[in-house]
Amino acid sequence: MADAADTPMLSARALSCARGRVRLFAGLDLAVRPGELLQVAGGNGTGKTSLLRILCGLSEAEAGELMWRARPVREVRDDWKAGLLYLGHRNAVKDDFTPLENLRFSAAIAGEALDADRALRALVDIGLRTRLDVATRNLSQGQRRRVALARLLCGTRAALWLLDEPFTALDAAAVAQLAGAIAAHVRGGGAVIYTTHQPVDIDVPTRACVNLDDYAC
Amino acid sequence: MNWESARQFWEMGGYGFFVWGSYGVTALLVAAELLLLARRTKQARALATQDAALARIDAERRSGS
Amino acid sequence: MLSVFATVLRRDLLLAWRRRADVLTALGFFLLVTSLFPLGVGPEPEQLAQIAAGVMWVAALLATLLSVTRLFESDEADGTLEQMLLSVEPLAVIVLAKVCAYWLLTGLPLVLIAPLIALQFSLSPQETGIVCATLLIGTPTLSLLGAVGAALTLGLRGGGALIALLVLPLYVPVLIFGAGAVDRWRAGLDVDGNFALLGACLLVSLAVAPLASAAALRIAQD
Amino acid sequence: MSEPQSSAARLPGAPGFNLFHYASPQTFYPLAGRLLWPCWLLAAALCAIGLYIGFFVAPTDATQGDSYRIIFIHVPAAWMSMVVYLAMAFWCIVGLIFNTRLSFMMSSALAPTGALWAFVALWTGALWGKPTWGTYWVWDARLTSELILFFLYCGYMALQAAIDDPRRADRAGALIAIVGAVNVPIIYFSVKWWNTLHQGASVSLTAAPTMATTMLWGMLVMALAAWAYTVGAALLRVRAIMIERERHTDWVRQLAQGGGSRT
Repeated sequence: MADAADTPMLSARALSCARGRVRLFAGLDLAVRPGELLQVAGGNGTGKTSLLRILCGLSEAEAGELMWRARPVREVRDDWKAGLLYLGHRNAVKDDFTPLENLRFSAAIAGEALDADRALRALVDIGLRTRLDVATRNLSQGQRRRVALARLLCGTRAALWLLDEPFTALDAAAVAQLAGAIAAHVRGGGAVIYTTHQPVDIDVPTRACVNLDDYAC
Repeated sequence: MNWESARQFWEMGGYGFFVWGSYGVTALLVAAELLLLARRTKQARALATQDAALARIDAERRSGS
Repeated sequence: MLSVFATVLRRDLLLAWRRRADVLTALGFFLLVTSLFPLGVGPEPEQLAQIAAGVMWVAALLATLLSVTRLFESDEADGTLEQMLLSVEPLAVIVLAKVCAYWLLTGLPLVLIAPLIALQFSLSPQETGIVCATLLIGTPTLSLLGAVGAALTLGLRGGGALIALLVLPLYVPVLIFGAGAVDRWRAGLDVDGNFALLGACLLVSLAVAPLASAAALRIAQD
Repeated sequence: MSEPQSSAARLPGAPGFNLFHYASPQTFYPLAGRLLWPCWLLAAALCAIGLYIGFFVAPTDATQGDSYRIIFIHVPAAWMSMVVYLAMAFWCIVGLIFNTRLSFMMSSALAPTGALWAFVALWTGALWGKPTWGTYWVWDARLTSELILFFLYCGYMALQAAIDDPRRADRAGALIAIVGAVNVPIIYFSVKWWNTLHQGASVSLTAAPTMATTMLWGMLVMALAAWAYTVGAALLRVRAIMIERERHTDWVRQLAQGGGSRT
């Protein structure tokens, strides 16, 4: 068995994706290893979000092979699903719930145990100390984004994070905090694939970048 | 042969309205469907030829520039 | 498996509790439709008693269809539906929990209010009992089949009418067995057949509908 | 789960014959083109023979006079509406299992013609009912289930029309077609059961005239004519769907450059 460190956590071969009748990209090869940070770059509409949705299994690629730890994803579906955490443009929080309830329910739905104490600490760290029992409906866009991001801070078991423009609507402090969390996760042997429109400095040893413009159709 | 004259055939034993009502509407519907299909095929062809023209223009642009 | 079912059930009930007003729409609709019929058909008790079961069943059926879009729409809008699709837990179990919560909020209230309507239609106590029993077994099936329609038409324009067109043909057997029970009883025949068939419809849709809805959701979110 | 892109995807161990050869639109398009005219000619010939039998060979019925001749279009239409719906469900199942786009296109191509037959069955049933039972609409088990089948067709087409993304339209349509197909027998038997309960209120169609052999032949030939017509219409429509859907591919572009001839 190849050394565990360099077998890619998630790899894709000859991936192609079409939205409706338009083909976005084709022939895309991609791999991310434990302890690696991968940014997906490309202009608007080149398929960044579509790529992330394919990598996490929400949508199906038109063609190409997806492998989780060098095994086809069909065979290891549960490990693949358990191993990743996807955060899209929408925050996946319910407006009628308080931040704490949101955190607890989203962890439960993902099938993850959530330690109440860590959840509280995550919410305090992300700066929602005074909003714990306020319905998310009354929070600002930035605060709502923080509730979604709090999941990353409370010790999720997911090894691979797929973050679609995680820094939008965040102020400087939150951006720094999130960058730190990503760096810590990557240094701890996890992996992160993310997209961003604003340059963010994330302090990690190995990083890579895939530009979808090179694979556009 | 059941009918002596065309007129008798048309009356269909007094049930002409119902029999020809059924066959007539069916014939109309089938004709309508065929017309719609012909139109749709023509439109689809037009799309294809438009694409072909576009491809040719792209090819010229690429080879020209 | 069981814990995620309980969690999602509790979650949806809690959400509905936070928006108590929404729950009343299906109930209000049911009350309104059933009380309009006497105005249209005329107040003679015998006539009303004859059409009572049919009216109540059709009203229950429409009330279910009216609010079934609520089942997935709000979760799809805020992105929680995506997280459900990504969960390790089987999606069919999550969908089943959501449908159970939905039935508790729209189906069960109809059954509980049905005796009141039966009085309006001057049904005898036994007939009222039969109607309520058939509704009790029938409305879960309506909710389950409605969920398939809601999942198929997620995010489509004209969703409500489209769901009715897709799902009403599938409601026909349940409507016939359910509404037919009182008629058979009034004709002096036994009604065990109706309950057996309603039970069969319920079990089949319990087995098939969550899987179909889960597949439809994956198709919708693709 | 990648789709068998090229037409050369072979089933493991399949000898020379390749099941998937005609599964890709590119190779099926010319084949469908070649089949069109034979279908139309066959349909026209069979229809002519069927009508001849129906009107000139079949005797006038003792009880119903000549109004019964409507069965030569009513019964074939009812059969076809059922057969086409089952064919649609079949193509949808094949499409879901083998993930071949063409099977879904075939199912969408069949739907309008199936709906046409269901409507014709209802229309001719009503016109036949009037002289025979005095009313245009009889709540007979078969007519009622035909009506519901017509709604199932409308549901399928409405759902496909409401979805823009062809991939989702295919799979959502497939799901409702399969669920509908499973329900058709259940609906039929529940309506039949309901019909016998209210026997007093209506007369069922079982009182059809005794089946003289010529009548049976007439209906059979007309049914084959309807079948040939349906295949022709579906092939013509599927060719149009293929072009509409595969516009971005180069085989469609070459097709257009080749003057879009019959190939």
